[in-house]
Amino acid sequence: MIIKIQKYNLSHIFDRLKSSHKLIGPKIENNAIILSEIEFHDIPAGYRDQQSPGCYKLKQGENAEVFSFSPGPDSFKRFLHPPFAEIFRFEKSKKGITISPSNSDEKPFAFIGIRACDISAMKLYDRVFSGEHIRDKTYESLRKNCFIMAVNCIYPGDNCFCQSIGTGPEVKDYFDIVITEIRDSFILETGTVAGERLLTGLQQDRVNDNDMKERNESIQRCGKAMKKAIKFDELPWLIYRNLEHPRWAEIEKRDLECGNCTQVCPTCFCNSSYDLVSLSGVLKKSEGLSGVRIRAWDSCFSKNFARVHGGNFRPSRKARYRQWMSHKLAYTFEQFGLPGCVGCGRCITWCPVGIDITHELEALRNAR
Amino acid sequence: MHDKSIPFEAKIKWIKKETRDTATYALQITDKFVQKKYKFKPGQFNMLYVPAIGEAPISISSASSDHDLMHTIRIAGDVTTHISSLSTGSAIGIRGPFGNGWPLSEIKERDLMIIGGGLGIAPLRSVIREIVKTKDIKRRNVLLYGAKTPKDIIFRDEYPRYSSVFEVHLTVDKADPEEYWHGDVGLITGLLNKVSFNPINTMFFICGPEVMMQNTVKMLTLKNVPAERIFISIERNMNCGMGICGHCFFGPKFVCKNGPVFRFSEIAGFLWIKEI
Amino acid sequence: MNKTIKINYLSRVEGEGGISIHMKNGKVTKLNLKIFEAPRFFEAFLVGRHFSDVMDFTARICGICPVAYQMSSVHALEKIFGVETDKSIKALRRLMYCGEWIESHALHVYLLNGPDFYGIESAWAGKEYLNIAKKGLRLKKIGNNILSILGGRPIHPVSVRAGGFYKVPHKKSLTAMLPELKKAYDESVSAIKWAAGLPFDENPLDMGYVSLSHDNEYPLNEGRVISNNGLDLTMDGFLKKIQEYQMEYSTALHSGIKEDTGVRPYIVGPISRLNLNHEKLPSELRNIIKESGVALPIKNTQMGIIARSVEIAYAFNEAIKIIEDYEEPDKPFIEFEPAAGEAVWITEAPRGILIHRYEIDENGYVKNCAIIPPTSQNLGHIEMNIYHFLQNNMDKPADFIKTACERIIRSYDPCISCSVHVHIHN
Amino acid sequence: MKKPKIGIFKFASCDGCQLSILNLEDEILDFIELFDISYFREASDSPLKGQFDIAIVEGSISAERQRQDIMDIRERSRRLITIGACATSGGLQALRNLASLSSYKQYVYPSPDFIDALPASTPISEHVFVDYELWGCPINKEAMVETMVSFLIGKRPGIPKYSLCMDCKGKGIPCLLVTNGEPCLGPITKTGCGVLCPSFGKACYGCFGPKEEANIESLLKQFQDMGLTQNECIQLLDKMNTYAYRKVRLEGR
Ligand SMILES: Cc1cc2nc3c(=O)[nH]c(=O)nc-3n(C[C@H](O)[C@H](O)[C@H](O)COP(=O)(O)OP(=O)(O)OC[C@H]3O[C@@H](n4cnc5c(N)ncnc54)[C@H](O)[C@@H]3O)c2cc1C
Ligand code: SF4
Ligand code: SF4
Ligand code: SF4
Repeated sequence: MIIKIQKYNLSHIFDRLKSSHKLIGPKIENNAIILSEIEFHDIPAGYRDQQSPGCYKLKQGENAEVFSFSPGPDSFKRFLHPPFAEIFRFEKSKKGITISPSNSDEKPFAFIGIRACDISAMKLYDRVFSGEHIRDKTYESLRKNCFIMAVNCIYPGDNCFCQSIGTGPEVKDYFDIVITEIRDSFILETGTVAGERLLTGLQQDRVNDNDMKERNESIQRCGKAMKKAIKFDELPWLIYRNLEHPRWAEIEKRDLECGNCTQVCPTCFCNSSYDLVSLSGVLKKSEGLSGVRIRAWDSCFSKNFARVHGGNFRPSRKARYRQWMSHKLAYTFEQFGLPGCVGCGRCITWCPVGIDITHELEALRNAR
Repeated sequence: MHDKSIPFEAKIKWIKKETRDTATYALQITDKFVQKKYKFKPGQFNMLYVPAIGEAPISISSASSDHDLMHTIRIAGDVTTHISSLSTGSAIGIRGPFGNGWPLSEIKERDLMIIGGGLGIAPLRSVIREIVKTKDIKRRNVLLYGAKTPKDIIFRDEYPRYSSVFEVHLTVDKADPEEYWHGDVGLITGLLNKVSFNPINTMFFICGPEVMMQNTVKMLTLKNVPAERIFISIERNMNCGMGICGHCFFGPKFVCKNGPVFRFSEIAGFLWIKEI
Repeated sequence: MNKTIKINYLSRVEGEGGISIHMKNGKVTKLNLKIFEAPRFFEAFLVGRHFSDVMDFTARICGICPVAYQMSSVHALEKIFGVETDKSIKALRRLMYCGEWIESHALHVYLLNGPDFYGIESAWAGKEYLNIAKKGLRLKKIGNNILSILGGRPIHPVSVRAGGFYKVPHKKSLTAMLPELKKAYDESVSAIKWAAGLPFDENPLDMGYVSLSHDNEYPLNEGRVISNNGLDLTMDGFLKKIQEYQMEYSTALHSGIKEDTGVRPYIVGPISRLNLNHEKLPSELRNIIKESGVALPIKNTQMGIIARSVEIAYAFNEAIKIIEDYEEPDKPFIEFEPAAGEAVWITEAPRGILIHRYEIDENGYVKNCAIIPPTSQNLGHIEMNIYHFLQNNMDKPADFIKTACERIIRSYDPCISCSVHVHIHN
Repeated sequence: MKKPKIGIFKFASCDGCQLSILNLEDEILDFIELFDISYFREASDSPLKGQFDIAIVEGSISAERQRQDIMDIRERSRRLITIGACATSGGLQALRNLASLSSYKQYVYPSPDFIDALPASTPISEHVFVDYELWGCPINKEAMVETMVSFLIGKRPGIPKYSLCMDCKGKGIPCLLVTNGEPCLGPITKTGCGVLCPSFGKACYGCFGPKEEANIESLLKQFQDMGLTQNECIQLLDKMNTYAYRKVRLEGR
């Protein structure tokens, strides 16, 4: 179903969705667009962001469009793969071990304004956390019944390159509703029955061919306007050929290893689990113990990430950077059949020293 | 599908000391239902869990036809130290089985050479016992095993039994002056030089320290063994065991999910790359 | 008759100190309150630093009253730069100080000083006392919570800056505290009676009380310096009126009020504040004090525990008022240009007035600074107090004297770490 | 099982880290239940005697007397844990290591000769072997709990050594460095505080000391590109953990 609505009408959709879902969408906080639980008026309508490697500036928009901004540091990842999640509680006593899985019974999320790149990342997440062989309950319970209200980008961010990977700017599948902004209206397309149900009975206009033409053109224009690109068809071989390129040693000098790139990356999923016991969890009398098992975000940039008893598989910084970039641009295809880099440009913008994955890839091509 | 992120309980049935820092633990899964459903293949591993301390990936060292589920564990760090302090009847957590296991279907028509180094023999024992049980002697079965010193030989009392089905060759890096040793002395690669085999018709299952595997594979390749016939079991840091934590990457492979057993030809390009 | 009394290491006080006393023929021949806490030279390395570091640095002088350091320094800097903060910022700072008073006083009353009255060595040494200690911990925790909301953490909070705060809390997060604050207030009011009912030794002493005084509030961040001997000075004026001096046995400087005959010790802190400002307390608290049979002015320093208990209740009361009236400011801080200049500022730390003086150069870097913490102002007074006690108790057994001296010292809640960072300004 | 005996000791410091133990509030009673606090000057009268299972040490060594004491304490203790920036990296007072002691003494004291002070304020690990170091100015009380629990149950404390940024991102705080051009030390500083400063819109000033393998030079170069002077850059590092940051820089060379 394809319909056209007046822009303000979107707030009615919000109202409808609110009863069943937690609305997660863009909002301004501390001079950047983050994601949080929002109301309709929180959407930073008309804002534009200027991004360059290691730099992000939000500009109060003169733009007429509501969704004129591009993604900030946040993504759906914080919600579906929380930075800190309790997996289970345990209790150990003389008798044995009791494990009680932790469940949350919160409302499912509705992701408002999610872009094509992040949808691609979400597809990957679905394969990582609930693929053929594994079902991760923690992820699945959060992912279940999510509603996806996507937006087609009509302006690229300054560091975006989804066009060259083919992950954007158009949202092609995996959505309940996708919004495209044309002049004073939104074109809404539904991808699921849930999407259709949400729109039935809404005040709407007919969509004509001109509207669709405008829709397509503005998305195309956006794709063409992207300033960055990678040569996607050369991957993964370009990386495999150059695993011992001197460039890695050069990056090592600049790389802070702060992990910002992995944390903002919507496809980075790495994590570590550990047990947490408080003082009161040490039960002196019964010689028992109780506590929780936590899963927290981690990253291949942490030195302990590849640590084993008595050694470390990646002791040098250059190996850790190489691991990151290789995973993004090469390994993921083999692992999940999907690109590990969706071209959102976040790692470029949010790297404090502005290391640019597209430049580094170019540098690898060059002779040693 | 069972949620493999939640451990279930098992109790230690018996413990057998193998060497000064290694012991074999037989486990009995507490829940009857889980026990029945629990099936594994040789070469797979479990995540053993000591509550409040953590988890460690440990290969299953028994055969699926064995009565007990066994793990042979060497003290390395926090988790393994705590396991070593447990006694019969103690409870432990298990998640698993994980990993792919040894490709038993591929050895049907071929000879088999098993090469183990140190504790690397643990996941291989599973295959050995399976073959010994079935008395499959149509093919030639060879077992090469190397340990640091005679005292470090794991399953030392079991090799005489295996020799009914396997040609068993043991070697130690260094003979121990205190102990009578009549076997070989030297690296496993030296042993490999002494044993003849048909390079075209033999399958190789290898597990041991990474350098040992690298050198063994190098030598086999020099002896014209096709890369497709060599399988090695790789060790990496593991946290989840099921491909969602990212700790165990070996190039594009998840050791926990795509491995730990790899066909050499699949990973040849990565084996020599430093810090991969 | 000769008697030597030595306490090598004072316990249940903050920091490292001891005392050594010598008496001969009915006379005290030596009385050294030794402060051997290693000097940390704060004033020296503050020189050359940018003014924005000052709040973070001076906080590190004391982990128990970091807010006091931040308050004295931030006000001094704002005075130099001519920044006038708005009403809600002032209120928040006051609220922060309330948090610190609660936290610091509760620590002293229930964990450090309280055990003295029960004859035990620590707050967890006796089953009976444990419940009292628990109450103290509960109150202290609420004080810490206030600090955490406003500054991220109770020790060395991070939010204070010249011109205001880095970030101010939403009204919601403050009002969420109201129920527990009200409960704590009730509890702290009844604790005044408990404190007043503790057994005190007779040791009345006429003292020179010094504190800030403000026209319409119990003093915290603003006011003039007054005393019961008729002193009424501006902050600058007071700094000129005192003299600092070094004793051979102490890494902390002493100070006293300059008089024609020499320098006279004085006391700062809860007793002085209460004695000089009790009519600024809400009437409910004034009544409680009366009902509890506490005669003002308090003349026995052991009764400092009462004054602290009153101030805990006051701080809860004030915190509730501030939160109820709070309106979020438009901006968390006022922009300004740093300028060269110098200023003195004094605020009421839990232990008494804390004097900061800074000289800033035209680029905003510290040229000179002086910090006079309350404890070093009290040191002379403590010695005088002990001297007075010894004269009346010379014949008592050494152990008795020892315990009594330690209790006298502890009753000041001395903060020795603070006291060793002083800098002679004149 | 007998309760492990604990001693809590103080050297040159602000007392804040010891106070963090008393600030456990809800858990302090469990603490007392599980451990025998046999020496804790700040909170108890009991004298120093015997051996300790764990010595918890706050403060830096900055006087000869303290140098003697720490050796004594080490000899009496099975494990020694340092708490806080002072004990682990010399503290804010290590700033004086950069100047001459006599000039500092003169600046502060009219009769400098009475003052016993070593020429430098140094971390405990410069004097005796330290089993475990807890960073922070002040330490984080959860980390304290984790360390003590780890001791009780026999494991390595699970306290991360990676950058503050990792947790800053986890909290969803937009980076101050990238959005506002603030010189934030997050990328080279160990996490542990709970991301306090960035959550207040203030640049991290390094309470928890350098992260594992901090690449300080690269960040400073970025700061200089942003317009900071050399002196401003140095002053950013010269705070509570000056000694540790300087050491990393020297060793990096
Ligand atoms: C597939 C596979 C099969 C194996 N089979 C066997 C077997 O049959 N028998 C056997 O004895 N061993 C086996 N191992 C090796 C065994 O897993 C390790 O010896 C074991 O993990 C050691 O665990 P530990 O807790 O005792 O050691 P530790 O070194 O204390 O801990 C191991 C893990 O804890 C984490 N860790 C430790 N320290 C830190 C730190 N400071 N910061 C962050 N994280 C940290 C790391 O993730 C590390 O992997 C196998 C390994 C693999 C991968
Ligand atoms: S290995 Fe590194 S690049 Fe890959 S998902 Fe994990 S953190 Fe991201
Ligand atoms: S590290 Fe900081 S908080 Fe801890 S004692 Fe030192 S100055 Fe105080
Ligand atoms: S604000 Fe500071 S700590 Fe946070 S991500 Fe940026 S640089 Fe890192």
